Amino acid sequence: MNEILKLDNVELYYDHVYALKGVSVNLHEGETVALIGANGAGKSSILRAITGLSKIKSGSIHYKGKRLDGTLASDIVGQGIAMVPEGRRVFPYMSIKDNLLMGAFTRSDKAGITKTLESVLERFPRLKERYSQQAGTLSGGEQQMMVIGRALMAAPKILLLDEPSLGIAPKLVQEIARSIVAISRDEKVSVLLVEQNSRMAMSISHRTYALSTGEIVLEGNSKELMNDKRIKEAYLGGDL
Amino acid sequence: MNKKILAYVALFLVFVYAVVPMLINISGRLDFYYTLTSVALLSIASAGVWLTFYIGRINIGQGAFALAGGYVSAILISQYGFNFWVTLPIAGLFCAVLSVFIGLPILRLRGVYFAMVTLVLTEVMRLTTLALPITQGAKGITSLPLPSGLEIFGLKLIPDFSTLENPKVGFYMMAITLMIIAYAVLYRIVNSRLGHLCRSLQQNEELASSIGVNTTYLRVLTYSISSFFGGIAGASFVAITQSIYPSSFQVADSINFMLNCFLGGLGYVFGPMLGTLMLYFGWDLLFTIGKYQMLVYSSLLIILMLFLPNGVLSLFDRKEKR
Amino acid sequence: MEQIIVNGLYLGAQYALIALGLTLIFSLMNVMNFAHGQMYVMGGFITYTVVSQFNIPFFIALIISGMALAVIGALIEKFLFRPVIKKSKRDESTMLLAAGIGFFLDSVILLAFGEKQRGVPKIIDGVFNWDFRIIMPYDRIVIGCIAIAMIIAFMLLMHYSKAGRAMRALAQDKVAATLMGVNVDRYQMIGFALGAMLAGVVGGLLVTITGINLGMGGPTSTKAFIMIMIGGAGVIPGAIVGGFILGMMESVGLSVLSQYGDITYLLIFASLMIFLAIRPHGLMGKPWG
Amino acid sequence: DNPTLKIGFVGVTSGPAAAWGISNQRSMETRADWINEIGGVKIGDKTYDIEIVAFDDQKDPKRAVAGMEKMAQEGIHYVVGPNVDDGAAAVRPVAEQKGIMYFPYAFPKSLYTAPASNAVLGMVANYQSGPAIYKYLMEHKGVKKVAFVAANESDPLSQRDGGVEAAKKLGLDVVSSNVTYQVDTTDFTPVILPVIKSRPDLLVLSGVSPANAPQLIRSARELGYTGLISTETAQDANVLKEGAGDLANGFISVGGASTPELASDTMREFVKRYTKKYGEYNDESNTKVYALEYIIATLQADPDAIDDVQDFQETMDTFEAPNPYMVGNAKLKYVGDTSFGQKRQLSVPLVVNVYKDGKFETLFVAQVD
Amino acid sequence: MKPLLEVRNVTKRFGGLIAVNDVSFDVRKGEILSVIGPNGAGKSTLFKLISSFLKTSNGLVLFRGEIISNLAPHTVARRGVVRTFQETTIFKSMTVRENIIVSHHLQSKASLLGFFLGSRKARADEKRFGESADRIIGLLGLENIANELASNLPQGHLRVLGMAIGLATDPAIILLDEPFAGLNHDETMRLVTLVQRLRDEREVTVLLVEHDIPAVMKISNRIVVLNFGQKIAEGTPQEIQNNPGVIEAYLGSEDMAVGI
Ligand SMILES: Nc1ncnc2c1ncn2[C@@H]1O[C@H](COP(=O)(O)OP(=O)(O)OP(=O)(O)O)[C@@H](O)[C@H]1O
Ligand SMILES: Nc1ncnc2c1ncn2[C@@H]1O[C@H](COP(=O)(O)OP(=O)(O)OP(=O)(O)O)[C@@H](O)[C@H]1O
Ligand SMILES: CC(C)C[C@H](N)C(=O)O
Ligand SMILES: [Mg+2]
Ligand SMILES: [Mg+2]
Repeated sequence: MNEILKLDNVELYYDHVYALKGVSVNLHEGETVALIGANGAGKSSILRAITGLSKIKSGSIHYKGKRLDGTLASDIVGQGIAMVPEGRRVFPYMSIKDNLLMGAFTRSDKAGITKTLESVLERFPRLKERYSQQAGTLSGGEQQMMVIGRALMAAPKILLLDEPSLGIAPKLVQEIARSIVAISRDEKVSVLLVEQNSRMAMSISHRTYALSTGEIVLEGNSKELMNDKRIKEAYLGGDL
Repeated sequence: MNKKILAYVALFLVFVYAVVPMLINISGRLDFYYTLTSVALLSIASAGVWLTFYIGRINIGQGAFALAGGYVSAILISQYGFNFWVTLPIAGLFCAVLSVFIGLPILRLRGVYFAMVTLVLTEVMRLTTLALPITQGAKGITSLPLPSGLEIFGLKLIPDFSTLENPKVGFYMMAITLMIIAYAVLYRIVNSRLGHLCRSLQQNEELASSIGVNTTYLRVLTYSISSFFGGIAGASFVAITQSIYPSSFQVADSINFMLNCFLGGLGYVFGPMLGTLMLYFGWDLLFTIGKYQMLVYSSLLIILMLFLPNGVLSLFDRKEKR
Repeated sequence: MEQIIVNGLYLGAQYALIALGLTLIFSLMNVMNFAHGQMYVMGGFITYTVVSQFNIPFFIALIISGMALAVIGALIEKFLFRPVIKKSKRDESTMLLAAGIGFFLDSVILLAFGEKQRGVPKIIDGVFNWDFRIIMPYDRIVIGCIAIAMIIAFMLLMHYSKAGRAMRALAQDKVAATLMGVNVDRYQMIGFALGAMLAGVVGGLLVTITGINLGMGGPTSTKAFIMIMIGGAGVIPGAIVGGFILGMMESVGLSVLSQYGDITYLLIFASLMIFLAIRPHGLMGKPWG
Repeated sequence: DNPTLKIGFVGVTSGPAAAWGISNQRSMETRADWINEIGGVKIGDKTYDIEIVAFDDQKDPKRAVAGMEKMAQEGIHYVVGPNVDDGAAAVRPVAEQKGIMYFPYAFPKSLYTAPASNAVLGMVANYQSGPAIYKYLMEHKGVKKVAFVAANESDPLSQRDGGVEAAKKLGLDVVSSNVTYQVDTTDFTPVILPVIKSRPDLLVLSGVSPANAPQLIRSARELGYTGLISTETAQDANVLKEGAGDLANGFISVGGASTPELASDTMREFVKRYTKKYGEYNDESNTKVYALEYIIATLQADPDAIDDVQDFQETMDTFEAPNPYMVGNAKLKYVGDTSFGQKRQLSVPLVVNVYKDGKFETLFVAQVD
Repeated sequence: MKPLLEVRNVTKRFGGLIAVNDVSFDVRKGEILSVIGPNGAGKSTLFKLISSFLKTSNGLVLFRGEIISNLAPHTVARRGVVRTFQETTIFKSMTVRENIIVSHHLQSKASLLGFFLGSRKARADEKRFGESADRIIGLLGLENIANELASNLPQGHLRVLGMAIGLATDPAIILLDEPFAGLNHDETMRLVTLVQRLRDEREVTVLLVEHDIPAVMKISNRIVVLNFGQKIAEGTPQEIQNNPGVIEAYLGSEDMAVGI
């Protein structure tokens, strides 16, 4: 498998808060990778660094072998990296349709956009039912589906998901997990998944990185790590 | 209060009561008495605006209360023969009470909505004074006497201003004293529990009410204190100009009061005082450059904003924090 | 009655156009642009100068003043508002900047165009008169129609063009918009320029009817603020509705209350305050004002 | 290298009413430059250059006081302005205390009536010109019904009240006097509509600003009003031309000595110099050029008054000099006995004009006493 | 024993939408009661109705036998019913300690004027609040960040701070809206223990909305389930977990093995 994204020794800080202290992560084509870790560990910061929302202080990020850090945030999605941000961030006063079309903002192939739109609506039929409804009035789960669809509209090579299960009812969490698996399989997209729901994240990913206070503390095959004692205790909870 | 603050206060008092008059006399710039008097009075009104900022409301309506206060004083003096010094607190109280009625409905508004309603309020007040018979409408109230003396139990507290050799000095002393009282009150408010509650209101009204703060009461209370300041400032100007018209305080004044707060800095109690000094005095000083006065004045304002968007007092921030 | 409605409509159309630019800027950058009225005045004077001094046809002058204001707007955004917004702790701080710019433009206008009221000749002569029930000069009809056409064009632009969609998205969530590939800085500049351009064009349009003078800036801003408050701050249809409502209110209010004279405006303003006390976010405002 | 004589101006030269103050300031500066160019002015046995010290009060009475203080600080005893009622009232205490004579363009009688002593009205008040105009129009045009409209601000409203009173006294039927407008109105049709409906023969625009006049005229005419329109304030012909075009024909207003049949060579020279200096003339300056002329002429008559306004006041009672701006043997002198009980007004010729195709023509001339 | 809080036939309509539909249940003193249900079921709305942030369209809420629905929110808080928010809400530009101190408002004995003048009572109050704040900080383990600005805190700490603010009001019953959202398992369990301790040590009754089912099952004495605004079940965690209706509407199949 080809390496598509590579973070090397990335450091990042906000004002005076150190968020990432030398993080190295890589992602291969077609792979799903989970990032887990406590609150404030720096998971979101990794995604922000990749998408250029936060400038990194040192280290490098390479995408398809080319240097990515330093690129303007608004240019990154056009290169094939789409993100579903923390807290969903729908455009509340726009219709589902316009929200989805915003996802394809950097594309100009009309026919291609129409095709992607159709496939997204097919994947999430609920969105089709409420096509012209204002996004702000959707339920949390519907919004989550919509923003995933919105990210797909960019026809990305890499999909970055930040806590898609936050505040979502268990049943819907399962649905979303299924969608993620299906997307990575059907669209040949690499997925970087940040989750508090570590059990879900690890069960649908190939590899997992565990993060603690801005550093990677563990990494490995998800199946194997799920049985790792340390992971079990810290992130999964022994029993249930 | 710790020693350092006390020392600063003492220094300030000496400066405004003794050093400034001395400097004025030495330099012979007697016109500065009036300029500084204006600054002091306007900064009282601005202090009120600042207080409403402190509960998270942009107030562009202080001119309305200054006008109302001015008229209360003028009417009491001219039609009922009151002593000016008695009308001063009455004017403040009148505005405070008035602001309760106005504030109850409009303080529910936030952000630009509150700002705009208060902007309209200034105009409403002007039109009201223009329409009411008691304010004598368009004719205004003119030829008011200078403030007479004030005695309590035979103790002469304030001399009759018409007997003063230079009433301007008297007005300066009055304005400075009022300003010091106003800012002392403001400082106390901000640094007491009331201030903490105001800040809680500014940051999150819903949360404030969920911890049991009566937000409506607190908002109205602060607004009426703010309006009290406005009324006092308005009434004081009446004493100086010995006249009042519906246009004595207008929208432009309300906007200036707000700008004073911004310029000094919304995060600093003494911000509005400094802001007023700079904006008002600045204009006066620039008068010598004639028709380019406005151009230079506004350019300076813009440049100041570019470098110190959080107010002039933010200049001293860095030193204090890490 | 017909006359009153037609007056209200005409007035509303011109108001709505003024408010549109203001609300666009507000929604994109959360800036209460106190200098909007001055931009409007600037547009009027530019049109006047181009028409009267250089004898260039009115419609070309209109385009020139629109372009000029767009450039001025873009520069103001880039070199003044952008750095200040980045550095300031509270959104409202831009109000002082906006006011400063307003003063600055005022003084530039005074120095460049003088203190006098200016006007350009009527573009069309004659008065439409339907049996004295509706009297409307033709030039007003034309200007009113142009205004309405521009409002419609603007709405279409915002709704169906990519740039329009980007600006709407930007207004709702800047981070999300960035993630969609919208260059926030560039589109805020475009938005500001567009808002300024609208102000400039209205100024140019009205110089044929009401003329222009340097004092109109401040009051125009204030009025525009009132309109976007009625409709709901930062909501584009709200600005249009607000404009028409204020136009109607003035027209109806002035007719119905004319015998009460001095207090007509007092009542208009007071009812505005009451309206807002009842509807704290205007007619269609979002609670994010 | 003459010593300079400083004359002050405190008025509004920015904002909506800037036109009023600017026409004052510019006429003063034009005249001062002219005097200096020809070697100054001889007062007593000294020859002075004139320097104009101008202060923009932004139409704010509080600022006006500051301006007056500045003038006192500069040692100035003669100040032109302020332009509005509230400013003129607010500066009174300073002026009287600091010994400054000031020449407001505001009409409240209390400013000029004793015990007020230091203000001198710089133009003809509407309660003086109004009756003359109405009377003339009654007699010559058969006017019977009159309507008033005014901006909802102090000055215009006071003038309207004065006008209404005068009209009633003359036996005119006042059919509408309640309609007011905000100065920032952009469309006057709704304002004018109810006024027109009352079918007056004469529509008086009380205290109208030069900016609003053309729009009001235009709206009235476009609504089909065919009667007369007049005002008692000075206007600018070019502004009327641009703003209302032919619709302004027949509009009656008050001016200084603007019309060709009255203007002297000095006036023509003044207009030429003004135009050269500022690119464009303003007809309001016809009235406003007088204040400086009066100050200088009075000082010439009594050189001691240069730093003693007491002397000035005494001289005012008897002062008389030829009027350089008007043909014939018009005189500069102080009037106001009838209106104020003391001579506290400049005798400016009351020239009633009619606007016609971009120019003013004289309708009639009168004098105030 | 009389219930502490009674929700009686409460209904809330937003225009045509019925967000809460005729819901009734009791909360007993000293228990932890969870309200669960799909997104948009009306849980948060219900909390707002109880804390009087919204007015009911129908029905009553009683606390200690007295009606508290449709009063002013601060009055309800004064009676001892305090709510934290779904979105973490804190006073952003105050430090953690200031946040907690200011939230002692209800316990103050001095008047605002007293505080302004610095009366003895007021000074006593200040002292008491400071001590109490320190106790709460100790209880919740916030010592290290007590002087941090709240806006600099990560999510997890914000949640705890939110709870500390609630505690500072010394409530009889505290309403927690998704207190565990965005926390990982470890942190969740720490908070679970904390909430249980609060109940035991401070005798605070807890009403909780949460989607983290393991946590809910662990912490709750009883559970109420809402769906489309209506109560569809009520019972012990055991009963709820096996209720087919609840599984169908909310829990879904436990099977997460979607395969990779
Ligand atoms: N804008 C910001 N300003 C200052 N500090 C920040 C900012 N954003 C994040 N931080 C800090 O950076 C650190 C890492 O934050 P990050 O959001 O990456 O954590 P996370 O692992 O995503 O946590 P969570 O699970 O809460 O989302 C935290 O300590 C946080 O407080
Ligand atoms: N102010 C409001 N106006 C209109 N509808 C509203 C309002 N507040 C809530 N709703 C609607 O009421 C319903 C219930 O909302 P509520 O927030 O109570 O759900 P919830 O159970 O807390 O969901 P979640 O688990 O996603 O937080 C939703 O359909 C919501 O859209
Ligand atoms: C009476 C006023 C309308 C005159 C005006 N103040 C002027 O300066 O000309
Ligand atoms: Mg995160
Ligand atoms: Mg909820």
